[in-house]
Amino acid sequence: MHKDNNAVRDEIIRRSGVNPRKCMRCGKCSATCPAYDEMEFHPHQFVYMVESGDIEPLMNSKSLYQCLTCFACVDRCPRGVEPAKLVEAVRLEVIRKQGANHLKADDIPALVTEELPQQAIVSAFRKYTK
Amino acid sequence: MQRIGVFVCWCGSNIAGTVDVEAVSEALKSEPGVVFSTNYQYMCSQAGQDIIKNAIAEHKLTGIVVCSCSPRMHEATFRKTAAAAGLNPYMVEIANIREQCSWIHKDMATGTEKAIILGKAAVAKVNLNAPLTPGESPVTKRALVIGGGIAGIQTALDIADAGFPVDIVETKPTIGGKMAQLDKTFPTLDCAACILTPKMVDVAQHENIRIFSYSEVVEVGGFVGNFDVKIKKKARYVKEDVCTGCGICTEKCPMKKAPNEFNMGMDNRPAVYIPFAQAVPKVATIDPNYCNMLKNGKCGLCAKVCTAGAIDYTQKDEIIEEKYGAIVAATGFNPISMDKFDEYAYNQSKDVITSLEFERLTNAAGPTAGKLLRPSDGEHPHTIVFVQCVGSRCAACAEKGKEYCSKICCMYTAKHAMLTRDKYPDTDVYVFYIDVRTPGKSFDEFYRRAVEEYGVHYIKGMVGKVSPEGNKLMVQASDLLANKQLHIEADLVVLAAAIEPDKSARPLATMLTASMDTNDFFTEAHPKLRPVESPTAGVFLSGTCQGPKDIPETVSQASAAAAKVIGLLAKDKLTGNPCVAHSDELMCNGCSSCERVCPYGAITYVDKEFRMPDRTTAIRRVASVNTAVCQGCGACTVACPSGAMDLNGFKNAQIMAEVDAICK
Amino acid sequence: MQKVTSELLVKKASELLENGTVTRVLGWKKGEFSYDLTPAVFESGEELIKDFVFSDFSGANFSKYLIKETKKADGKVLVFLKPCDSYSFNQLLTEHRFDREKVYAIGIPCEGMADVDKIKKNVGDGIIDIISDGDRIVVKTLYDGDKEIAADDVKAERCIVCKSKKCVAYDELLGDNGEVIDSERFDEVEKLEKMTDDERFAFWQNELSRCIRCNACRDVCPACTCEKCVFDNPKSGVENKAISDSFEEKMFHIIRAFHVAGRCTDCGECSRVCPQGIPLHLLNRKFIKDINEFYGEYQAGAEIGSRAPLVNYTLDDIEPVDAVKKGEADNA
Amino acid sequence: MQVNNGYQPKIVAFCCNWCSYAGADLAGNNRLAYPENVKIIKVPCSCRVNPMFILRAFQRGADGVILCGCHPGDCHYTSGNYYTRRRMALLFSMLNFLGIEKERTRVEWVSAAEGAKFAATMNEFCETVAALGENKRLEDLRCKR
Amino acid sequence: MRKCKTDALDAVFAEIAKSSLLYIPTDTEKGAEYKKWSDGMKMSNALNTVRSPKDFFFPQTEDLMEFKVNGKEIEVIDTRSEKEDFVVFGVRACDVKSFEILDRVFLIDPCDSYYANRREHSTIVSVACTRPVETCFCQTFGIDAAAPEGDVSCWKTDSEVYFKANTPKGEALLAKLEGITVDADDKDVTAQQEKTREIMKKLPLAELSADKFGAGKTEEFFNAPEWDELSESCLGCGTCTFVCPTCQCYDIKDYNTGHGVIRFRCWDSCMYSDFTKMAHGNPRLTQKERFRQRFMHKLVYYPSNNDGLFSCVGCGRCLAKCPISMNIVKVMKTIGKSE
Repeated sequence: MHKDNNAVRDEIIRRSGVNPRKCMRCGKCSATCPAYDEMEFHPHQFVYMVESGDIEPLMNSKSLYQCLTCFACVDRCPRGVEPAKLVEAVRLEVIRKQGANHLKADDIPALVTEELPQQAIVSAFRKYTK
Repeated sequence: MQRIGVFVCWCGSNIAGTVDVEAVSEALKSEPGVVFSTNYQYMCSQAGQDIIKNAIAEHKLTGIVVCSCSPRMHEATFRKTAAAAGLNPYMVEIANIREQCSWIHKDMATGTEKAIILGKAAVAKVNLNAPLTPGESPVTKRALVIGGGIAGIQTALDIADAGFPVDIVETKPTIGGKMAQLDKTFPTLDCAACILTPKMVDVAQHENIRIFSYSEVVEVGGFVGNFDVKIKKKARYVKEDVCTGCGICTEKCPMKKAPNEFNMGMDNRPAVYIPFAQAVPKVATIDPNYCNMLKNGKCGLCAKVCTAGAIDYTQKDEIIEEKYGAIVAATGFNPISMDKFDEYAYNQSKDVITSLEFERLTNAAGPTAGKLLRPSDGEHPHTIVFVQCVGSRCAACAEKGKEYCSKICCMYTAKHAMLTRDKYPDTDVYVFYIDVRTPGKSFDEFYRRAVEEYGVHYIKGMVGKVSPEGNKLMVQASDLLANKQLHIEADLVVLAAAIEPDKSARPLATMLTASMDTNDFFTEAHPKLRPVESPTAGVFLSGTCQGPKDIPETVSQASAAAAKVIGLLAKDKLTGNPCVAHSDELMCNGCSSCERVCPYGAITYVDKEFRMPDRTTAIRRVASVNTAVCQGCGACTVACPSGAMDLNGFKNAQIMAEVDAICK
Repeated sequence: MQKVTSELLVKKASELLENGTVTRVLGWKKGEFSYDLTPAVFESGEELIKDFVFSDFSGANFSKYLIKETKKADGKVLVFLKPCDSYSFNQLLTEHRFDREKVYAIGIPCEGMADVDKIKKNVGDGIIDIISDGDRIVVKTLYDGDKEIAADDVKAERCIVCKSKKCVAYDELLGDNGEVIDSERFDEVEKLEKMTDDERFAFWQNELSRCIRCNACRDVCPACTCEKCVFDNPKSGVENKAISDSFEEKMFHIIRAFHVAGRCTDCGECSRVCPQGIPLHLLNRKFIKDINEFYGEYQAGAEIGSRAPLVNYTLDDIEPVDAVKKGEADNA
Repeated sequence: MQVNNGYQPKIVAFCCNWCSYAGADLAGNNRLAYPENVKIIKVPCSCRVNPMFILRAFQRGADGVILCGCHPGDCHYTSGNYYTRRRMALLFSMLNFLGIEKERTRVEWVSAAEGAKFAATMNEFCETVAALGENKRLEDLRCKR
Repeated sequence: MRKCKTDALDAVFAEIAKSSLLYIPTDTEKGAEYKKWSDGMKMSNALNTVRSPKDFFFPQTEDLMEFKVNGKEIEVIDTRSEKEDFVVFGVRACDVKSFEILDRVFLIDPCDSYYANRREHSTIVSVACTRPVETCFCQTFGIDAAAPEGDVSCWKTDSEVYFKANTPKGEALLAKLEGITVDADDKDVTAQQEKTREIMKKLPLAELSADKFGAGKTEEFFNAPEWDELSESCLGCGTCTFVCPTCQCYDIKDYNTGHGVIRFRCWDSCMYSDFTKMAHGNPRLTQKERFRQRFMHKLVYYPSNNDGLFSCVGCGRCLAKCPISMNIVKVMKTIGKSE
């Protein structure tokens, strides 16, 4: 397992407040998921992959956006793992990564012109400085 | 002032090798209270013990200190020696100068110095010792077994066979418990009734056993060997000693709409009923919630048809008081409620049932006479889905279900699946599992047979949702190994509901001052070494009230509990440990702190009249320790802020004297 | 300024005496000056009218007096309970220290008590009279005439960080019941926790070295109701009367705080009565803070019969070594 | 054990009868050395140890006090050590609050099988206390005359 | 009479400290306290100290002797330390009077040599009050706050400090200060005294009289029914006793150190339940009896044995410090009125 993966994993765990180690691999989340068939990675895999730091494939997978955030898995998980919150945390990871590639918060002031609406500046900060 | 003798043992060279024993006995001579001090090669030998005995007599010793090996080795020996010389055995203290001194130090000077300090500490303690006499209490030679399931039955039979009278208290109208409701038993597939009912008959016929059915324990007082118990015999409106169990009343009763508990409510029974054919006692009971006569005085048919004249509508609850020497809790279990598990549609469809209901459905004496028929339409189900771990192994934060593994579900589900496939080979049987847990003799073989010989589909995964559609149940589940979501059109879904202790256990534990864990299972005195005893002396545990277990385990524990009870009842008198807590009533303020930390319920409160400083009298609430129950842990002594509670043999003053001697 | 007046309480008490509900009344009795009220037992309406006072100086907590008073005679005792007193009342009932049947309790709202030492500091010496007027206090002085100060400026420390305006025990309530307050009462404890060991030691050494072992803190404490205190009992082995070489007073205050840990309702009487001004309540609050952090929020006396944290446990309680570390981590 | 200038730390170890005292015996049986500075006082259960005993030890000249009991869940009396754990967590935190070095007090769970752990614990505890030096903050000068 | 500028007080302290220890009241966060003078320490302007100065002669705890045990031998060791000369500066009139009350207990035969030793080595410099407060009632016991006694009496005006020696010890002290002080008339002092006495008359407790009490009044007051209500709320703590400058009761106890025994004495309070506990028990079993003892002692028993001198100096400490605000003034008013 790569060290960087651990850093990303820890960040996702911190952000989501989910402890994937609580999972007992019963698969009830996947059993309960209404979007299962659309997904490449299913909810139980999601939990397992975050636990093992295998996050890159998740970030690149469309599965991330096929989760309806219906929270059925959160409701029914007998261990209180809350898979949907992990999905959301990985989504945020993607957003932030993209943000970093695209523009750094520090770069913004230089780009600010008088014509630029205030709101745009605020939302840029909001987006890129999470 | 004590007259103390000090006896320093060489233990051959074990002690003398690194401790100058001569110097130790010399140094201790000048300690306060010491009038005699000597050393000898082997204090524990006959000759060594004679030295002690002679010195006790010659120097009129009131206490002795033996500087030797660990008290765990020879404290008992030297106490006996002292007793033989007429000295109270609790006037003996051991200074451990072998294990905790000579064996761990290499240098003679170091070892000697430490041995002297350890000796001084022991002398300081003996100076404050007082003779102690173990308390004695008589034993009532009768046992009470609470719960009449297989656990209670086995315990009662074993105790009764040993010649002691036993009473069984059972809340239901019959004994038999859960086992009576089962169809077959794993892994041998014996018919449950075939092996249980003979035992029930044995109980009924045993001269040493009394059965209080339809009764409950309402009050427990006293302590080990001397419990005072009040039992409420609920009115069953039938004279037990007159009823012949012929069953005519149950046939004639016009009110037949009461849900039949024995069949898990899957059919109905009359208001006057006998739970099942082999019930013990085989006596009818009138259910006051359904009987028209009792509700509004209209009917009375059963009384008319009863040739024995056993019906008595005026019967009242009756309180029976009895004394017991030992109490066995055997309160058993129940499946948990499925209310919090909406996803399985248990409350929406009659065809989603629990495993215990399935037992009744397959039982020849059940509502379908043993034919496996769907509760909704009486059709034969062709696809059956079994779901494991329903409510077991749930994290506490999930706020439903239980954290523990219910232990029996894997095996009974394998049994159900196998029997179904055996009787109805045209049925598809799916079992969804998280893990299959089969530790036990012939258990895994049994499970493998279900898979390999009977073709049960075991799927690693869980059912997420059951939706009734028409007369079908749409089961959505995961197959983790195939990494697929499955959609199965099932006719019947069977839930392996977690088991939980019976609701009566908690109030009973309070009455018994027996401790419970957070799941309301009784706590054992020691999880490994005393698994059938409660920490409360004289209270024993049998069966699932202590934790989930199957029938063979339950029976083993039942017999083990019986053996413990027999051991207790065989004694004429109980000798206590004299190192028990005692409360100085003049200082006690009755705050209840000690009572709350006592693991044995040994502390009670009494209102006593005291002379107040102003020469008036006042009633004060003070703690009183039952020395027969106290085990001498000392938790109460620290909980007590006023120091009213102290521990014999380890008094505050004694321990502080040791501290002082060591820190000097 | 208190919202309920002496007159109202006197009227209430007189009625209850008259109709036989109670036979005596525990109340604050007028003193020489306006601030030196003494707890007293009143037996008639006349006595009440003459001497009963409820003011900003009615700080004394009567709960402990009930132990003695309820045993004295038949009939009920009327007691007025300010919100903080009511917690002590419940705690004493939890510990079976008096017979609830012999008490008629009236819950009264409290706007916080004044600290006469603070007034003296504010206006100087020679106080002839103190008149409360809304949120202002007028002090008549010997040397500087009338001085007006804000009531809030001279509020007792314990009232500034009042934990609850809610009466948790009463037979009858005058006015509306208040709420439990999320106060900043642990700030001082936290400040100490953030110090180094050496600083903390120096702080307490300085404070405790002033102790004169008068036992006022213990004797006023509603949790200290032992028939005989270990420190008064020669048989206990720790009895001591003296301050000596800086150990005995530490022993006394540590053990006293430990004995009331989980039972102390944080009424603050100990610090109020200390003639040497030692902030003893900080010891108790440290225990309360630790208990809250280690074992979950617990307020002694909030309900009758609750199980105090030291006579309770869970299977996964914090280990002592981690408990001490936790205090440290918070410092960082 | 001797640290600079012949300073010998005094250590009092309260051991419960059922686990830790037996653990100490086992250390002896296996000849596992630990400093002679440690003197053991046997108590039936760690819950018998009153905070007053600990303060008393410091008053009388102890430099460190350690409590040993059965592991949580293994108490001979089922719950004694749970009470110990709470009491000592609060007491030690309070001592620390008063500025008394937290390393001077300790609770360690030692089973009857853990002779090696007992010896190792005592070695380590002694070293820690020796490094702190003499107990000055809870001393009673009268006892040092 | 001698005087110096107020500014010169530091020099006065420095001069005194050259030849003896010097204690002055100084302000702390928790009120004024006597402290050993060191350079730069300022004298408090507070009316009085929180603790009374009785500690100088009758400390709260004091070792009397020590026993060493060697085997079965016992050695007795005298632990008394020779006292250095010391000066207590700034004692108020009431507290100065308290020393006389203590002397009458400790110095009569058999003389308490520990106490006597300290008295002999002490010089008391009193200071007159100018701003008495509401709790003051020294005048009830005939004490003039404007004219304090002591080895040296001293008056502080706005700009100057006046000294008058009353005893040879005082003269010796003033002699040492000759270089700093100059001769003075008593004009300013008299003016200050008159002003102070006027204020005294206006104090709330100015009318309080002890006339009804005194020697031989035991019968009159012992069975007064008022004792019940007065003592009702007494907590039985020792605050009043320990802040009182005249309370002189003590207990002698042995402390086993492990190496020997230290015999020490420490303050005791008649309010404590084990006060004067003897083999047979305790002579005063209820708080009422203990409470009554304290006030009867101050107002009746002590005067009976000491030429009518009351054992209270009206310093007002107990009025300020009693947790329940019960005090000798309330007792005198209640009990006195009943007759």
